[in-house]
Amino acid sequence: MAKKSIRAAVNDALKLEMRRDPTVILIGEDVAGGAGGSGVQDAWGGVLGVTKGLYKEFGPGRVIDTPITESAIIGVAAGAAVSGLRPVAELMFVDFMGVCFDQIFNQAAKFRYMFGGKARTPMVIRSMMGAGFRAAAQHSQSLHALFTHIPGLKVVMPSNAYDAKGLLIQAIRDDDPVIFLEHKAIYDLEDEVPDEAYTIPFGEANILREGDDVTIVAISRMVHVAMDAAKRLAAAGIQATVIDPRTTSPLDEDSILESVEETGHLVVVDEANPRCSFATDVAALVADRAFGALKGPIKLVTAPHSPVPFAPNLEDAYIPNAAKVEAAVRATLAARELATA
Amino acid sequence: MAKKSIRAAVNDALKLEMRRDPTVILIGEDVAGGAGGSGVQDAWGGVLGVTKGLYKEFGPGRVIDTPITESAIIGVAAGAAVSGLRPVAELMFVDFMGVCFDQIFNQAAKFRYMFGGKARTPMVIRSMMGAGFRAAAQHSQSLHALFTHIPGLKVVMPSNAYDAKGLLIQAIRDDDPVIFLEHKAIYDLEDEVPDEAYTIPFGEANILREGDDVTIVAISRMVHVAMDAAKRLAAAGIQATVIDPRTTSPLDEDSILESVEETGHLVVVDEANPRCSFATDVAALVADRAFGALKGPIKLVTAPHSPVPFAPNLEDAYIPNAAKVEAAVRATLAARELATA
Amino acid sequence: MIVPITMPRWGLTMTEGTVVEWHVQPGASVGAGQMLLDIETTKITNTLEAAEAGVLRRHVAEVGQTLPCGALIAVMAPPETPDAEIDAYVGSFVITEVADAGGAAEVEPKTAAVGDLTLNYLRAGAGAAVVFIHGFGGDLSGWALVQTPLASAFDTIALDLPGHGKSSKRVPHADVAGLAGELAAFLDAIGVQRAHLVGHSLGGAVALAFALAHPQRAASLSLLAPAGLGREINAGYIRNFIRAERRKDVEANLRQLFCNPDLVNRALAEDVIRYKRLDGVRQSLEALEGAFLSGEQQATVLRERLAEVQAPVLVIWGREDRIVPPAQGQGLPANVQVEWLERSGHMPQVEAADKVVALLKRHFAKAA
Amino acid sequence: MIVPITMPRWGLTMTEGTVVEWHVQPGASVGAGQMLLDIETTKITNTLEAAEAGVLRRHVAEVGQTLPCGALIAVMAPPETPDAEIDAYVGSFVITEVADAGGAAEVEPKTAAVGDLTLNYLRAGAGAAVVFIHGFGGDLSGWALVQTPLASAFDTIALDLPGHGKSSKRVPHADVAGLAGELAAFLDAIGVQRAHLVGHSLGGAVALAFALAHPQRAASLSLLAPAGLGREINAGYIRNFIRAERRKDVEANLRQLFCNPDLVNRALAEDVIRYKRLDGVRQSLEALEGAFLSGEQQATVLRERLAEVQAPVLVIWGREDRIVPPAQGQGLPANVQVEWLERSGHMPQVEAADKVVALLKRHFAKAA
Repeated sequence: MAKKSIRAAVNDALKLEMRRDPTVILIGEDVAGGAGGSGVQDAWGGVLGVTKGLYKEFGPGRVIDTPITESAIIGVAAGAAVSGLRPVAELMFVDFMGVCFDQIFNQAAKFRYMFGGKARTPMVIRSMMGAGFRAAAQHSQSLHALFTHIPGLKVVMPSNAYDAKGLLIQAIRDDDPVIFLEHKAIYDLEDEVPDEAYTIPFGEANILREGDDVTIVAISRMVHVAMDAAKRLAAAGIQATVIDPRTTSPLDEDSILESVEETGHLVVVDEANPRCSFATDVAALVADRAFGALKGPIKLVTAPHSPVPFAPNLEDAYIPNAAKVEAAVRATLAARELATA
Repeated sequence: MAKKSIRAAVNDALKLEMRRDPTVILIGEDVAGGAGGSGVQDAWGGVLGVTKGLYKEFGPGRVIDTPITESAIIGVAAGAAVSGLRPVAELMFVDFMGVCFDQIFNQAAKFRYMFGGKARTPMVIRSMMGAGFRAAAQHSQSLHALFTHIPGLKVVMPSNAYDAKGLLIQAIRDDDPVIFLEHKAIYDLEDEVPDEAYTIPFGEANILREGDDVTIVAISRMVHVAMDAAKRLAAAGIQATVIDPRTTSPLDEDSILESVEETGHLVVVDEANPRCSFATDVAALVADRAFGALKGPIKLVTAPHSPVPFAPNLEDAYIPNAAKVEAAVRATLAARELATA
Repeated sequence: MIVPITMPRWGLTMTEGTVVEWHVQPGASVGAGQMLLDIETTKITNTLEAAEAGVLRRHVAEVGQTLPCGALIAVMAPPETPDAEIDAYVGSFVITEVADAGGAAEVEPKTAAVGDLTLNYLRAGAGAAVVFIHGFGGDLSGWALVQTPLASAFDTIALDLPGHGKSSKRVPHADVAGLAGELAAFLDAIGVQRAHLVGHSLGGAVALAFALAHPQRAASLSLLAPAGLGREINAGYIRNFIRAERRKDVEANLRQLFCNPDLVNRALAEDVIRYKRLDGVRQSLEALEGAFLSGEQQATVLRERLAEVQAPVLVIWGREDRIVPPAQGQGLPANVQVEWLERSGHMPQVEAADKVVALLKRHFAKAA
Repeated sequence: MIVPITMPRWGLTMTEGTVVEWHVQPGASVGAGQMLLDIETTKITNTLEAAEAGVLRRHVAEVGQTLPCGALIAVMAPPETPDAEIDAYVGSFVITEVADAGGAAEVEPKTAAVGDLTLNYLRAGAGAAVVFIHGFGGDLSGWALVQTPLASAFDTIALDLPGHGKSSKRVPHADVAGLAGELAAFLDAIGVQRAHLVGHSLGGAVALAFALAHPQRAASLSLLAPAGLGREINAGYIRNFIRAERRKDVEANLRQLFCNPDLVNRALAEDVIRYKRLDGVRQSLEALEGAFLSGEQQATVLRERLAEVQAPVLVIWGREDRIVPPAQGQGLPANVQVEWLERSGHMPQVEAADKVVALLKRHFAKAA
């Protein structure tokens, strides 16, 4: 078993599934790149080289490079999916989903329901998300809340290479539209990744560490921020449980609720804007169904309600960091100390 | 002062502002209808006749009827807004925003921020929302959570005719993009509405009734459901405060927090799907900042996580009703009784 | 003691109301200010609040019933009062407030063109003319409890000053003299030459200025908690009235008007808020503020000229007035009759309407 | 009493580890199973948990330090133990576990083509051949604590059975006889004619079947908590192993394997979960389940044929085995030597590795 980056793990998953199942095809801008050819056919292989090499192995019939037309990409993918293929569409930056959101939420997400269960739409939309890349307000967003809000979509946000591979294979085999969001700032993070194909079921959280004092729920890149905070806190004798739900829809509610039942405190870390967000979603879940166990306020650590700044120093201040998570944990724990004092 | 329907109040607001300010223009599909002419120019005046008569008074230069092309409507409106006009765009059904969401959230919402405060985007996007009209999954959605999530947008959801007029005039005069959502099932609700122009500030909740036992927060059509529930509960000696935030962004956090500080119980009623929703947003607010006052779980009464059904009986079961709100109130109050027993 | 709850009269044009919903069930204790029931009139559905604390013993009117103003709709009494006693009370109850007010049931407000302003007014009854001039931020509806009974014997006229009520929301002449000039033009426009003038607060100063400017047109002068008789005033009330936006702040400010702050209900506050939201109101109120206040004091004091007034002058002042100090009613010239009202604040026409009506009738009779 | 915490050996190829992070500070009380520190090896970063409760008194290894397996990294002792005593203990500590294991540091797993399957195996040391056959759901790494010391004197070979570890995730012949046939083909493929066979659980039944089928190839037979000696078995463990998906369920199931359930840490459970997610594993395990179980019992019982085995037979059984009943180790034929282990469950090669090593050495010597 070798260490692989998230980028390599995603590539690996695509390659293995394309080998295993001839109905799996790729559609996207620049996905044919990195084939070692010359000229326009040898661009990167996706903006950050994730699909590099696939065109060479699977050819133009299965790796479909498109013009800049996200609405066509998603429309084609949705049509291919209901016609028996398993398309994996790449939507370069999730910020661009605004031009093809109709195809996603009004068409693909609703086919199964509107056709009385008789239509299957096995498509995956891969896209890059997140800030930290100095890419300004229109190329840095974290829009998972929008997809999570819409019934009929599954939303996957891997935080590490092992999960990325297993979740993407699961996504490709899933019969519903899956939004697969790769955080552009952690593509190089490495992990032990089996060479074989494997699947990680949706709706099953990864519990990275267990502690009795507070439950920290975090997704995507924020998992690492949460772990950093947990380490700082451990040095001060505060033991945190860190939960990575891996998929925001479906959500592993039980793992979160069971943990808060034990710790009595919840902090949610989410890189997205705060309003109607995944952070509020988890908070509301717990404020209803684990209310009796809560010993302090539920604290959310999110971006502010503003676009992602372009200025590097502002962008750094915008993204949640370990110090903010640590402060949030201490704030909710303070409520308990006050109550005991 | 006469009673006016929400439909008439919206028409009144448009008319008064167009008379007052020559930079106010309308753009949308079928908005020129209802002029009393013949043929294609005399369609309804919007699907439900809201803009009826405006074409006759203000002419084709200010009431711009467009083909079926939502992306052009919103693109034109955004461009007009940054060029000095105050466009009011009509997006027939909010379900259609999927084809023009880029113009809304990636362009209009971000102009002011990205141009360092030097650009103003005074545009209003009016749209119909909500279920109950037997219009199936693609014409019945409540998508306010998506807009509320995006910084740079203001989101307005009037529940009655008085508010509709004052909020729409405020929206037209506002220098930022405003999403103005009219619930199609309550257009005929009447209210005392002054003939003069008036404005209702954004971020100021309407407190419809005050009671000590529970706080019910509801928006748009759900305000009436909440009031029905409050009346049932009052008959059983349970006094509810009912709060209509009127705008979900900005949100009148203080009114909600102050009420929960007094009642200790919160129920949120929202017709939208439950995940990452306005309901969870309010719950998270309270679970953080009024935690110390909470005496029972925060209960959310929402649609299920599924598309809006077409079958009338299923659609009726889908929409939150007073019985469900009453049950939610009793559920959170039961926690207190358990604690006292 | 048995306390009747009767159908209220919410303004001159109201003759009856329909019970929409009971908020309190028989046997329940209610606090002062608690919502008792919702009543629908031809104009609006409103909530009747309890004037005082006690136990609600009986619903006399059921939901859906329409009853005339003054009719018994519920009974409050201590728990120990026997049911039989309540039965007897209900059986023998007689409406004491007569719903008829000079054909007021048909009365609707009218408008008069005054220069380029449109002024709204409500005119009812026949006889000698009586003109009511409200104060800062008020409107003609504030006189309802006084105008209604007087309309049976007088030609009563209550107007909305410029910038107020349903009149034009512009105040071209915002000082006291300017407003008195608008009043004269208004009376010209509706063909009233001479009238008994009843002014409240700022309206009192306007009435006084009018009487000084047009001695022959004032049959009598009645000043309720009037401005213009001294420098001191609660300037904070005026500034808060203009600038408070949240209902709780508006309510807190309005409570200063009354000796019994429970009289400020949500409907009153909501009315004030809705008024303030109208286009032009903010500018109108600020214009009035600018002309009326000089720093924290009144800009116009006419006290020294009170003796010049030839018509009989009545001043009515609540001892608990927290807006204009009642002390300004002391030491007035001999031609002024001063009446003090106990347990009344700045709004005697609301808090002590019956007494004000009686005082006005006696005063008008003296002037006749 | 002073309890040393030493650098663990997590498998044959581990020789040293680096302290990544301390989770517990000196002076803190720790519970059994609590996370003490994270250690990074060439392969993986893992967490060392406390084997028993106590007070952590001293960090001997600081973060970033790399130490050989067996080196002292921390000291636990009661609060009353003087610091001087701990100083002395640290100063005189000697590594007792020798890190060398027949050049194991360089050993990497290899694969052998067996029919159309690829079987993974780890081979270390030189001498007489010893073959380790794991049980249902296990893999070669389960033998690490036994294979490592034996590799200094034997040609040790641990394989992953079909469907397990890193071998092909297909099990064409899922019954005991079929697996014994795959074992024979595997030994042919790697050129081993005759070996000491060490089988655990299902692997014990496979070893026994192999020895019966190929008497000349079995130098000796060592069966640890073997299947195949009776009908009874904890079928629920097998079914849960296949179907439990959440880590807490997997952990609860795995705890049945050990006398000391604290040996089941998150890393072990995570390894099992990751294994089960691999393509083909579910089907492989279900095939094995189908062939191995008949209702709630074992399908294949070779007890009656044990006496036929010509090589020396050793049976090792933990008295606390909750998977295969230790009672099945009683009343065996005279050619079988049975050793009982106290405070050991179904995994003596982990829970009592030292004793198992000693027993195996003695047994191999006897067979030689």
